[in-house]
Amino acid sequence: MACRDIIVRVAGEGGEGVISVAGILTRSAANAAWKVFTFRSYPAEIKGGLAMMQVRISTDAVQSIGMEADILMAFNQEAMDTWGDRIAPNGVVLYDPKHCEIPEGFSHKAVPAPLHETSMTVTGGRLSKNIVALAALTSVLAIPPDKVKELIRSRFKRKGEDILEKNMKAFEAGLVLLDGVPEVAGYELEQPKAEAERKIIISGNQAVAMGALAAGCRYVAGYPITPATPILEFMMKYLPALGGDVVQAEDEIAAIASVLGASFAGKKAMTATSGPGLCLMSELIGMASMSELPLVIVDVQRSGPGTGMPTKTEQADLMYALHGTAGEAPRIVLAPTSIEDCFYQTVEAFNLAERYQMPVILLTDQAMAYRTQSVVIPDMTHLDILERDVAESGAVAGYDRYFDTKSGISPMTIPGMVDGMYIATGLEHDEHGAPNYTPENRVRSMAKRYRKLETLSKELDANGNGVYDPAAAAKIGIIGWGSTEGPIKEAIARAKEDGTRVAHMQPKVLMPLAKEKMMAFLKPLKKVLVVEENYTAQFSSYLKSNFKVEPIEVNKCTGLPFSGDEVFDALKKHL
Amino acid sequence: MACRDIIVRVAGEGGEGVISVAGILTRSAANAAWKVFTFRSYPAEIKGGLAMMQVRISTDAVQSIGMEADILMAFNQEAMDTWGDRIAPNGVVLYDPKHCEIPEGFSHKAVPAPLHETSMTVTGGRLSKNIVALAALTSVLAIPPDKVKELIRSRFKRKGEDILEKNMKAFEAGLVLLDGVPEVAGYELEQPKAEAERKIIISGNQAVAMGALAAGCRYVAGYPITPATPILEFMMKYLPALGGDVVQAEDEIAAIASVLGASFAGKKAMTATSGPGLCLMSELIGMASMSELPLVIVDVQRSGPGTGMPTKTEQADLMYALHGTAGEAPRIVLAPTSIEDCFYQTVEAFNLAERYQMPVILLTDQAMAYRTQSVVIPDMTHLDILERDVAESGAVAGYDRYFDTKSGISPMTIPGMVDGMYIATGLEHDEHGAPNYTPENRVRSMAKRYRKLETLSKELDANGNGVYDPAAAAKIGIIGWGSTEGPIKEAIARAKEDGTRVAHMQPKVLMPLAKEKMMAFLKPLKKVLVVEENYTAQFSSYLKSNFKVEPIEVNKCTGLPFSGDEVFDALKKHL
Amino acid sequence: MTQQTMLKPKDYKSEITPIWCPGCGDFGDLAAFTQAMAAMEVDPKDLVIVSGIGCSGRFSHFIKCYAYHTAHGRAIPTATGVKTANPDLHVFVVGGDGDGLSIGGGHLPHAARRNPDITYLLLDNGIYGLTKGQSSPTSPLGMVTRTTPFGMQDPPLDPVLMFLSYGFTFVARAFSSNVKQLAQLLTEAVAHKGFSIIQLISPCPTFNQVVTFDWMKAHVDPIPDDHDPSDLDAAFRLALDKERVNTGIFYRTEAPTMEEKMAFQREESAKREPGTVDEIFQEFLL
Amino acid sequence: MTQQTMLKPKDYKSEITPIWCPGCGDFGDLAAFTQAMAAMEVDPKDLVIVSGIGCSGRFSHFIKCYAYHTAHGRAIPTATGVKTANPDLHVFVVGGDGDGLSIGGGHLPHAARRNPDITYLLLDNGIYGLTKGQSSPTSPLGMVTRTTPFGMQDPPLDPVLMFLSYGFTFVARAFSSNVKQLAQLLTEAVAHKGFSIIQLISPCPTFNQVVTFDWMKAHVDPIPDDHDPSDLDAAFRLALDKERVNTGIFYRTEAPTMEEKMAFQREESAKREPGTVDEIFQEFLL
Ligand SMILES: Cc1ncc(C[n+]2csc(CCOP(=O)(O)OP(=O)(O)O)c2C)c(N)n1
Ligand SMILES: Cc1ncc(C[n+]2csc(CCOP(=O)(O)OP(=O)(O)O)c2C)c(N)n1
Ligand code: SF4
Ligand code: SF4
Ligand SMILES: [Mg+2]
Ligand SMILES: [Mg+2]
Repeated sequence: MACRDIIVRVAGEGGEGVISVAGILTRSAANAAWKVFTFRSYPAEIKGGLAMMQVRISTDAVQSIGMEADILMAFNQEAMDTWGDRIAPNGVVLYDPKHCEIPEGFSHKAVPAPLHETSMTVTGGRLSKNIVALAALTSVLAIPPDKVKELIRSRFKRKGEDILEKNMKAFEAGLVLLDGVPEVAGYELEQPKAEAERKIIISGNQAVAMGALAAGCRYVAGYPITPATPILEFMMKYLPALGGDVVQAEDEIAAIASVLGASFAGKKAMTATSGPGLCLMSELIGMASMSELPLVIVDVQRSGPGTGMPTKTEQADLMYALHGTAGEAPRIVLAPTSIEDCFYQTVEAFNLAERYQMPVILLTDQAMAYRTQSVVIPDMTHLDILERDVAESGAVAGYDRYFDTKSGISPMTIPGMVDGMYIATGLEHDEHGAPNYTPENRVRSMAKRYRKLETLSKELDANGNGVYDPAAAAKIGIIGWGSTEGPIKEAIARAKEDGTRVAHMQPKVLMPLAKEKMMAFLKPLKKVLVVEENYTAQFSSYLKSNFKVEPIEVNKCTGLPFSGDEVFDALKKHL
Repeated sequence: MACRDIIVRVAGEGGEGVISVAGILTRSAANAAWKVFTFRSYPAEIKGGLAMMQVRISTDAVQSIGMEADILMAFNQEAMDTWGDRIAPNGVVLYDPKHCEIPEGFSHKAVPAPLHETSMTVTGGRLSKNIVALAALTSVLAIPPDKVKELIRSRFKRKGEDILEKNMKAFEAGLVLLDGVPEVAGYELEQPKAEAERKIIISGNQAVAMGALAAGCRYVAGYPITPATPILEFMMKYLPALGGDVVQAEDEIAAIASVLGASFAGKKAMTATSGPGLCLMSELIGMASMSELPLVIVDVQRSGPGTGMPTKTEQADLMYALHGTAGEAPRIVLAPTSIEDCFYQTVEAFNLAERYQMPVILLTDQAMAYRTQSVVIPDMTHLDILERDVAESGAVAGYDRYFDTKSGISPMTIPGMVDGMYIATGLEHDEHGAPNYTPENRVRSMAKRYRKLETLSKELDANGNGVYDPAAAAKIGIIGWGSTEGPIKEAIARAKEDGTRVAHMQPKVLMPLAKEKMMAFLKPLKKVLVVEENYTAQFSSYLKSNFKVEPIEVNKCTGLPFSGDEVFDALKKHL
Repeated sequence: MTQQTMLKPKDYKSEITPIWCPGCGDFGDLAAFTQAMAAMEVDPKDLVIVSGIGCSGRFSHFIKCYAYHTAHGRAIPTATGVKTANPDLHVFVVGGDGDGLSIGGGHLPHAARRNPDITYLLLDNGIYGLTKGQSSPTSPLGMVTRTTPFGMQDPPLDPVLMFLSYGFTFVARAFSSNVKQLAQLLTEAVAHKGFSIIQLISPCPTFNQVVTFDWMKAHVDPIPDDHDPSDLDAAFRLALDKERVNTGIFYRTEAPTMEEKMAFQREESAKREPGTVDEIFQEFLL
Repeated sequence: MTQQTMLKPKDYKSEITPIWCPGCGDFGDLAAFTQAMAAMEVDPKDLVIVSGIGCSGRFSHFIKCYAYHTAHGRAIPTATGVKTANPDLHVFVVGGDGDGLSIGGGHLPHAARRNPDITYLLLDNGIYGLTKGQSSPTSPLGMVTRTTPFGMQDPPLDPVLMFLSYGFTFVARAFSSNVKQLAQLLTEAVAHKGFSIIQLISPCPTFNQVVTFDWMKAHVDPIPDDHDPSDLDAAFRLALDKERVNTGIFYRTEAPTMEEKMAFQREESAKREPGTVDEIFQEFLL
């Protein structure tokens, strides 16, 4: 019987090509219409050290990292020692006997795969051993070899005919390496249905960057920081060709300052960072909110606090996103829930920033930012792109920038417009922008700025952005935010198979909340689980301060994302 | 009949000496055992502009700013126009007819007080008109003139005999200026009981600085920022003589960094700032929490967000104090409730920082920081001062800095100790301090660091620091934090006069909470009001996320502190 | 210039009255600025002044322009964003010695490297004015301030020397009382293609009793006529000679502006990378 | 020195294995550092190394000492606090070019003014190593990095020139491959009373293919013997002459250290102000 869902881990010394093996495997499988979901683990060393990349390949939709590996390809002893005990009951270890021994009493199937030796024999060098491994996996999984060869060819063609040929030989040898070995039988993947839509394979970071470009972002400034750097690098490459500009700033303060300057001057502008950088942006988030400038900040969350674990994931910046600046500064907080959603919520972030003239913080996380997945190509012609509400030039004589309105939103001007001059200041100010500290002006201004959030909250009640699924009047529900959507959905699907309906809420706008919608969701439920990747149950406590609810808190703070199984196990206890 | 409680406002051009008038009045009254409570309003101009200082003088204890003035001394028209409509029903305006006219139909008593003219006549110049005003007030209030003269003498003696003599003449003339005017009768203050304790008159900022010195703080770094600058200035003057060091840093990041360096090297160290500066400290708060270094940060809250209203008060940094750094970083948050308490909570801040090895944020506010009040001299011999729990030198071979304990607290070493070497890092680390990103270490470390807060929370349940007064099983209660204690107590006292008991909770440790104690307080109450000087009801929402409670939210965000009357009015609606 | 009639200096004043103390040096700077704007016929609609926090930071409020009054120390990166977003604007930065050399000092070397076409007026009064008299990085040795009760212990920074070492393309010093020289200098600074930076000594009669107008008048001198502003070595020599307080242009050179470098990158990117988002998607096709 | 036996260079190595790439220039710095420590018989218990974030920032982990591995760019102010709190400690700062010249660059001029007795090793590889190859403020013009796909557009900063303009009292440059010269320079830096700052060029073979070991070897030269390090003008001239990469001491002078200035303030304060908290209360008596 063929498999419908398999987890493959490839581990070895960084630089030996383990990441390419898994990368090419992912791409080939996705090419042949399988669903894929990747995950990487980073070595402590700058170069070298133990690297691991995992691919989950499935005939059906796949939404989480999964738990234990069905197949571990271990290039060396460290790989075996570190990952050898995280194998599924029915799993198998393929190991290179040249660099790796199987410990006595090892409780899983283990099959020697002489990668080194094969590479030496076929190509005269050891450099192709990763291609041998790739081929071995290709045959074990029954992925069409042609798809794989195509990718190898395109990857190596720049390196010259000689190298390409050697690798093709290595591949052929690898394909038959494990022929007839009984332990590797049964891992053939069932063919998925062919897909109509054309897909791209991208990471969460790339999806965010593409979303920004699609939304019309034309200025980006940032300072390198793991795991947000790829967004800056992507922009450096692609944005100038679209007529935009990208600046590597001297630090995160300069980055956000210049983004605000560009926004003031009329550009849609963004910065991307992670925890330590977000901290440094804190003061200017207040400035932006006070002076009502559109601003998009992407926070790719990593494990904190402090420098923390830069290459590990976490959902622990929520409270900081909600409250992170001194005083009371309205802002919008969005949390995309999947790689595809990273694209769409980034577009939404720009729309909301321009519309509500305040900072929009987009919370992604390391795991979602770095893994890749295949995604249907967004249809640019059907994308809603909002432009800034600009006061009409000419009609603006006596213009008041902060004119108080019912929605709280005041039309802006941009430098260069006749008679649109005003002061953008972080001081409390009157409708024109001039400093004013009277109690009356203060109360009016605070109310005006916060009224914008009320306006948006009402809109969200009408067209809530997110999942609010009562599951046919289920009595138990799961609430999550951000990238936990996948594992939660998997857990709910498993419960359904077992005959239990579970409601699901995964709001994508975390500030403001769609209060009515959420109230309606919570009301019929006897029990709710709030699932998050942090220690202090931040979203749960945020919910408690907003609704009468006593959630069962399900938390993980290991630096790794939830798998569907983990969420299901937590759920099971309360069914 | 003599008065027991009077509010006097003195207003005029900054630089004309209006602040001295009110200052000397305050000091003289306090000297003669009256209770005093001051408040200042700052002009927008750097120099000059409308200045106002208010003194509330009372025969009994006085705890809040009060509402309307019983006496307004207006030096000029702007003073009249700005403050003329905030007069108590029975109040009187004294105005200098040279610079001020009373508008037609003005509904209060108004008495001309020819300050300018008198000064010119008696001294030949206008510079002494403030002394004339001071004298007039002295006689109207029936404050013993000798107390006042003493202070005038000590203030002017440095300026030379001539000037001193002129001012003494002006004073004598002012004493009789309003003799026999019927409108100013009835404002004589009733004599208070003489006091046994010796008192000092200090501001909240001075109380904090003195508390730090008393606690053994020997390193201070800061960057000037209104309204926290006076703490730095105080330290610059006094700390070096006590063998400590003070650094004006290049910015707030450098300030907190150097404070952490000093703490690492074994000194009790502190920085003081306000909103914008606190924002800049955010990253290193995480570093401190992660590397478990003792740290005291004073945040003198001002109106935000952004630059906001630097000279106005607010209690809106609570959420930022609780959550202000990316990731999850345990910290302690304290909120002193009065000027006297500023002293004691600062001592407590150092004790807790040293004991729990984490950042302690002390939240005061502009109003409390700048007003002055008379305070019983702290008894240094009865002060509990905690010293750092230092691992014993010699016994520390194989020392693990982050050794996991039941309380979460690990004994520290300090540089210079033999065999106590370790790494203080912002990276996640093992017990020695070496970077370690394994899930097991991560979970253990997070739990260890947070366990310290649980330890403290239990201690607080036992000896709760703050007010937890059930008021003989009252059914309604008021909850406040920080400087609202005074007005809340006044309101509760008024309710008591009217025959209603009102419970009162004013915790001084806001993170962690004394959970059991608070639960016990909340349980019998049918209604609770949460009173705070902010827009979004931060403490209320914090309570909601911790307890099943639905507070009635009483908020003020005008930039001015609550008066007892305002709190009482809010309370009345719910009695 | 879309305005029909020529604007006079006073037409550049906004409706907000300066909050500065009587006699503040900043008034001279304001006067020179409006004169220069009028002389160059700058259209207020195209004028952006980004200012930091301080007495000097209020400058932008008092001019008829698009004013951006940002956080303490962040005017330079803010202005960089403004200029990049719209190179047609006239962008100025105004701020104090604390704003520019203390909290904001880290941004200077990077402004020099990028060289956007911006003019920066660093209003140096050797003190923190707005916060009422603490020491600044240019407070003279020994000066007693609210934070140096025993006299300033650390030597002051030398802004011009620092600017030269950063590689700024236009470096000057001026004195607020010499309004005419300053107005002239401003027109040259604006005419300069690239970042022009001016240490503009503007005494604070309220809090600085050491570097006063009188002291300045006794020590100030124009840069000698024979100084060649294109000679970097000479500029350094002049800056190192601290006998007198020289005013004028120390150094001026040509280098690619940020706007030019951005345009170059757009061209390069356009040569190699897709020109639409749809085409970018194609690059990531399975 | 409380240790009974003399320590060898290797005795200064901690138990943590460097995570650096094979061939990283930082290894040379580590070797020279341990040699200098052994030569000066520094007791590890009195040794504090404060480091920032970067490959170079891990330096402190690999030495037997009290290590303080702070946030990115904040090593200098942290070390200032350490030294002030306990002047008896040997305090070093180690960090990268990004750490020290980009995000942390604003702290440098103020360290120069204060002049604490600290030695700063700025490990300059012209790249952001730890984040895997973005441009840094010392990346050469034209260099392609992950954030400069079209080549670096902005000219690099000249650290030595900047250090001189800030008024540092000991300014040097060195090259990681010349371990012997470096160890010697380190002993001189430590012997110097005041802040000693060293631009320590330490190539990154992984991400910087422009300023490589080979390039350095072809361009590096010791400072000519006839250079007088007490002559500031000469130091500037030497720094401005960019034909060769000179290594050695550019400038060295005497000035009061932060610790001395602090001691002076304690004395002055003690003369005028109360010496106990109780006495301070008395000053505020009614
Ligand atoms: C982050 C932050 N820290 C501190 C302050 C307080 N502050 C306002 S202005 C200023 C310094 C003013 O000095 P300077 O820049 O020289 O300007 P001047 O007032 O002398 O013109 C300071 C420290 C602030 N607004 N923000
Ligand atoms: C506030 C903050 N921003 C960004 C980062 C990410 N970061 C880590 S190291 C580094 C730069 C490293 O370059 P450099 O200082 O030159 O050190 P090197 O690795 O080259 O030795 C950056 C940007 C961070 N840790 N903290
Ligand atoms: S304090 Fe000084 S700088 Fe500020 S306005 Fe007054 S004179 Fe000018
Ligand atoms: S990346 Fe470069 S600097 Fe970092 S360890 Fe490797 S070689 Fe050294
Ligand atoms: Mg100044
Ligand atoms: Mg580097």
